[in-house]
Amino acid sequence: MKFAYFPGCSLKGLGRGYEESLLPVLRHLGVEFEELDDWNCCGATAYMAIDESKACVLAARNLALAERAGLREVLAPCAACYLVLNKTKHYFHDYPAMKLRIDRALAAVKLSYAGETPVRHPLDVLLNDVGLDAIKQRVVRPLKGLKVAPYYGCQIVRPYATFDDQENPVAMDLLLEALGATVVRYPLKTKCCGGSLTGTVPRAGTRMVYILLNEARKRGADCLATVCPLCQFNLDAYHAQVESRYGTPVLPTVYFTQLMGLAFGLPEDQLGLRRAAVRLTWRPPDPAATPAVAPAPAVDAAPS
Amino acid sequence: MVSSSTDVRVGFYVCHCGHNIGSIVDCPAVAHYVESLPNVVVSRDYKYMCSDPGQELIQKDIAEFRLNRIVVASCSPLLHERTFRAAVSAAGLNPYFFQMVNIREHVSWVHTDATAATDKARALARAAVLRVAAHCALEVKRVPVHPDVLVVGAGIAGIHAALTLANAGRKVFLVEREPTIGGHMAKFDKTFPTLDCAACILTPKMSEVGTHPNITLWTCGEVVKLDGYVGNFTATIRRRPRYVNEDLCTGCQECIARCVFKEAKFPDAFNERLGKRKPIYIPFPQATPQVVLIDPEVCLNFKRGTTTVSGRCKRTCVDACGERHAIDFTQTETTGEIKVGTIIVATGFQTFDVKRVPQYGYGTFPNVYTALEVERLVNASGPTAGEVVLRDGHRPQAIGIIHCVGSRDKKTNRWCSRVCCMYSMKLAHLLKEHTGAEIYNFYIDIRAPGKSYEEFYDKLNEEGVHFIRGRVGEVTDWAMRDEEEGKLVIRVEDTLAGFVRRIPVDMVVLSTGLEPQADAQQVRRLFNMSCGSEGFFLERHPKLAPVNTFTDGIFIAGCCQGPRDIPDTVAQAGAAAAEAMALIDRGYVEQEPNTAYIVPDDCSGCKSCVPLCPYTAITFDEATKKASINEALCKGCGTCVAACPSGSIHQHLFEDEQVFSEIEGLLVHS
Amino acid sequence: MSIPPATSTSVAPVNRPALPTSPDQRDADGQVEAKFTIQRTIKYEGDRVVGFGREVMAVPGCEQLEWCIQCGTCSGVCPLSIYMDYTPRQVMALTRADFKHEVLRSHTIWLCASCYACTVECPQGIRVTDIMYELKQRAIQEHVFPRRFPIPVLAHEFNAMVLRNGRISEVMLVMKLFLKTSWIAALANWRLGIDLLRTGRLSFATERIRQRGDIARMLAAIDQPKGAA
Amino acid sequence: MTSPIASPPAADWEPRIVAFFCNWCTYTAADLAGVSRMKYAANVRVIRLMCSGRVDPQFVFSALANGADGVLIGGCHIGDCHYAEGNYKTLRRFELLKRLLRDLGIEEPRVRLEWISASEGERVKAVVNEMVAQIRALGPLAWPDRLADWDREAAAAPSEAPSTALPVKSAEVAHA
Repeated sequence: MKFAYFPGCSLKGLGRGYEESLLPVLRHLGVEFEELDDWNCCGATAYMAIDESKACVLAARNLALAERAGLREVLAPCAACYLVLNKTKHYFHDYPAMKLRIDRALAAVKLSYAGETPVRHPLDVLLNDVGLDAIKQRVVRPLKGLKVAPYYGCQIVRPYATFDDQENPVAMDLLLEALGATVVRYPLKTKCCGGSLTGTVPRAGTRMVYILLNEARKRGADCLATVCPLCQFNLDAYHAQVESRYGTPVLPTVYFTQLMGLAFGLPEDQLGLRRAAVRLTWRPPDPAATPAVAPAPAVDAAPS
Repeated sequence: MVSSSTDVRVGFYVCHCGHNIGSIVDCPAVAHYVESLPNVVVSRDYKYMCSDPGQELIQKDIAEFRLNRIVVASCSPLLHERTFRAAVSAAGLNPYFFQMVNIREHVSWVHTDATAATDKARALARAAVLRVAAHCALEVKRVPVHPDVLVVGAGIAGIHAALTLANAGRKVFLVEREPTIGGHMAKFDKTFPTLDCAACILTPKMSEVGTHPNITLWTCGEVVKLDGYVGNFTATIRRRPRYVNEDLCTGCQECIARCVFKEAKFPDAFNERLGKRKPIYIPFPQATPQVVLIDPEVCLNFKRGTTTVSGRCKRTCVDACGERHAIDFTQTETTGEIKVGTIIVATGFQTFDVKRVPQYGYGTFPNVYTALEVERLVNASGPTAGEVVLRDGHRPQAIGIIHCVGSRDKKTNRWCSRVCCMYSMKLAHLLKEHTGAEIYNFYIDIRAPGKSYEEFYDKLNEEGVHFIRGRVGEVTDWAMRDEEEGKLVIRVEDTLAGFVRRIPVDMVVLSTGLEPQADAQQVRRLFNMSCGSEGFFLERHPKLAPVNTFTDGIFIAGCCQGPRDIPDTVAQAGAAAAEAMALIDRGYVEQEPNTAYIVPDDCSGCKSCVPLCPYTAITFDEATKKASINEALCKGCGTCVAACPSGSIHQHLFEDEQVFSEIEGLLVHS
Repeated sequence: MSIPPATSTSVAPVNRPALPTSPDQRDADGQVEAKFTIQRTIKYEGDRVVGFGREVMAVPGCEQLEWCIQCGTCSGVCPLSIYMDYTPRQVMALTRADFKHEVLRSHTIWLCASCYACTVECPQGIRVTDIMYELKQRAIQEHVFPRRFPIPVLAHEFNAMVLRNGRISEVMLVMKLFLKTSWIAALANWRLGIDLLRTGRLSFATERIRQRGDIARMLAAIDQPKGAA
Repeated sequence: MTSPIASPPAADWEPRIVAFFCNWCTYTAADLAGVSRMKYAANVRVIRLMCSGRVDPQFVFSALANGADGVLIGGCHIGDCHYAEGNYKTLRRFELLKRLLRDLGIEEPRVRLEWISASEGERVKAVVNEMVAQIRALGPLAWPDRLADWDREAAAAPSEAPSTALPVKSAEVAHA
């Protein structure tokens, strides 16, 4: 079965490192997918603020395209896209008036949506379709010694995720452990990163980023792992502001797929690690070589 | 049974029920309409038919107009059918020449369009008028009531009901699942609002149960089967082995001291697993019966699934018991049958499982406790002898008590558990007394509606306990400030102040709600009761029959019917005992004569009815090749009537002719 | 380590008088001067816009508001409630009680980051986030937000870009946002820009879909009967 | 006993549903709906029986033949029958009844079996409202008229057995 890969705007823009690492990892694990042809913006949170039915119509076009292409499931790596696509599906079923509007709008461009296609997140697919055993088998360079704070953010667990617990999701914890990393207990794992507030109300946004980074640092994490391009952007790119306002909790934030790529021994330059402002320089020890005596510093802070 | 369709004289009465019916249904119009129907001699509307003047109106008309059929359109027959049948009977008419029409619960209370409601009332009245013509005179059957009572569950409700009955001279069988009676109340330290010591007021009653000549107490027992009907139940009771002979054990507990386990090392359920016990133990010092028991899960003697002495077990308990020979490793499960006339179900509640609200950190943070754990923690006979020492060894300086955990929450239990506000305040008082700590109560609303409850709330305010109105968002261990380091932080909106607060504490108490026992559904089926949507047992009527169930002769008391505090539980247990006694003292029950019967001439002898009857009331006579029904066994469901291919089976009160008339009456266009 | 306490945002309150001045404002003699402004806080029935609450509760996703028991769970779990002029719970109460002007002028609706914590935790099943969206929509429709307030501007720019291209080019979006709200803020973020350039994430290329007309056609068709579009 | 039954004009047609509710669960649930002042469509008229097992298929046919547009049977949930297993018999019988009704061209939503316990007042409301909406969409059943038609045809063609004529004709009517 092939997935309809829905990258969303972020993975083609600020979240490029996510796509760059996700696609090789999926291929490496034999997950078949093709990019949804002529996909459009999912509607996203900003659109919801203007007109809910317009947002739903935008999302529904993508779902309709996937159905037309005969692809059974949509793969949405961006947490915001994941939420909006799922929300649209729920509204389509729960509210006849919304269904009517969606049907009407799609008919205007000769599309139709049956409301069946599941929308799934790569974390769900990797854990439940590929399975931890298959992932473990691919690990050639276990992430031994790397302490990771698993950061899920909001929108993949709330309010529509069905594959994990809303209060205490563990999918990424299990995945990281399978890669050989040490998972630190991170009570802020589902707290909000501030979303677009970093740009719109910077003081509120950067404070939230600071709290997330600082708590991870206090708990001894070497890095945070995320599943969402906006979370990664906020935690990574606003480092300078956080630093100037609160002090320096310098801590890299990587996509979970980048850590998978490292553990699978995929070529490093294909994993988009250089896209980060605060780069993860830690590398898994080569199991064949003797253990390194002096570990390199984990972090390469951005020059300022 | 003679159906006399000749000279049928119907009297019809439609009730306004004050405004309850009259405000939607045009009662005079209904009465006027019915007047035109065949056989109707009198048709009237009246404000309150169930009142004495209403009933007298019917009786007067029966005499004056020689009425021989009565129809009353008012409330549900489940409420007042009995009233009107008695009134009809008092006027000299057979009570079964009566039919009731439900135009309140099924019409005026559920419809808003007056025209449609009045139309429907007309149709229902017409159906009853047509039906009643086909009614027959029937005799009420009387069945004797067995004078013994079964009480299921020996918490405070079961104990009080059993003692009330026993003191009145009734024989009571009291069955309890646990090895001791006492239920949840035995675990409490003090009781609100009087702060009576729970043990001081409960244990005298417990020992009275243990020694009462009229009470047969079976602990470690469960009712597994129930047959029969009101007045004549047969209950099957299964008892788990205790491995100690109750008649021989004197409760000296020397065996416990001599057990090969020198230290108590197994979690103690009575102390909410905060303390430890040995494989041979007594749940708590005042346990009733004062008999030890052995836990086969951990006793070495039972290791490897054999009763031979294992390597390490020296059977020192047997030696300690000596001459008394009370310890018996060969005990097995036993079952027995008893006959009783009435049953009181008092199976209680379970507390909400706090693991279902992970945001409050139970299981993650050792210093988060359930309220029941704190009851044991402040109890002088508890695991810490009343010292409030946290799991991490510290003494708390600040304590947060979170109300409504697993109550008033659509995601878990949506009902208010009624007792949590008060017990939270009681625990706040006790914790303050024991520790002097700062105490914060986080509540949605304070519900203190009992006698002296509001005064208790005042007292707590006086003691300096903080009350913060707000449902807690989360309990975490991440610090924003130095004063929060190493503490549990409660994040909550102080809704009266209008802002969010973060409050660091050392200890969090979760005031768990009450919910139905895990096996409430099985118990309900066993006793043929109903459950409400929350899963608590359903009373027959919330106001007028609060301890009755839909099965005659079976009563409910205590928290199995819904959350309530001790005073209410005791009152309800007394009421259930009185209801049982009323049946016993009368000596008989009247049975609705709705049994099925066979007209032998029509029976083709096909036997299809025989296996249908769950009560084996139908037998087949091989000599005559006809089936017959034992009316004493028939419960009147009518399933065989509907199934008989030759139409030879009939049912009193639900004759085909009566139902067909009713159908026709409902549908004829007026 | 402790961090500075949360303070009010840089966004100026709208139509709400300033809070009492801080106690630091003393005169030369060190005497505390009663120099605060007072405001009327009583509400009259005429201040309500009767029917507003019902209107909101009629919108899909907002129906459960009528069940609110004012427990404050939404505020308790909201990561941004520390900055809000009205807590989410108060917004629920004000909405239900028809205090339309207060609600639509509140910062709260703009500070909601759509993390859905309130929606998931609400014991009454109220979808607080969806209600916040509805209130934002109404505020935009009625133009009751501060001039140059970035969030409605962002929403508007987002809207326009999707209509034109079908996709979002994030960099262009952020640039427009800064230009339309505050170019000083754009300058303040210069380091962010450099980082993005350095890491190859700053792209000025415009993402587009092929069937660009589709978006406009679909949006136009939403509220029109079949065939009219 | 015959009565002058004729379908009223279509303009003010209102669906009429006859309900057979068991005394212990569904009738009590309907009482609960009343006590809770839930509001539902006035098109349903309830006949109380002790158990849904008492519902003779003839009751259903009698209701339809007398002009009902639908029939609702309500009993305790499976496993909860006051008489232990009466509702199993109902269920078994209902399956046969459904087949017969299908052959007669009677649409499935018109005759419905529901398990509603004593505490499910809300469910009574939901089921009644849903059923009324469905039957309203289907339109009048007008069985009394059809039966009269069949009677006339049977009289005109005495050679044809009415038992076979019945289903064929009804199918045509249903598609008309």
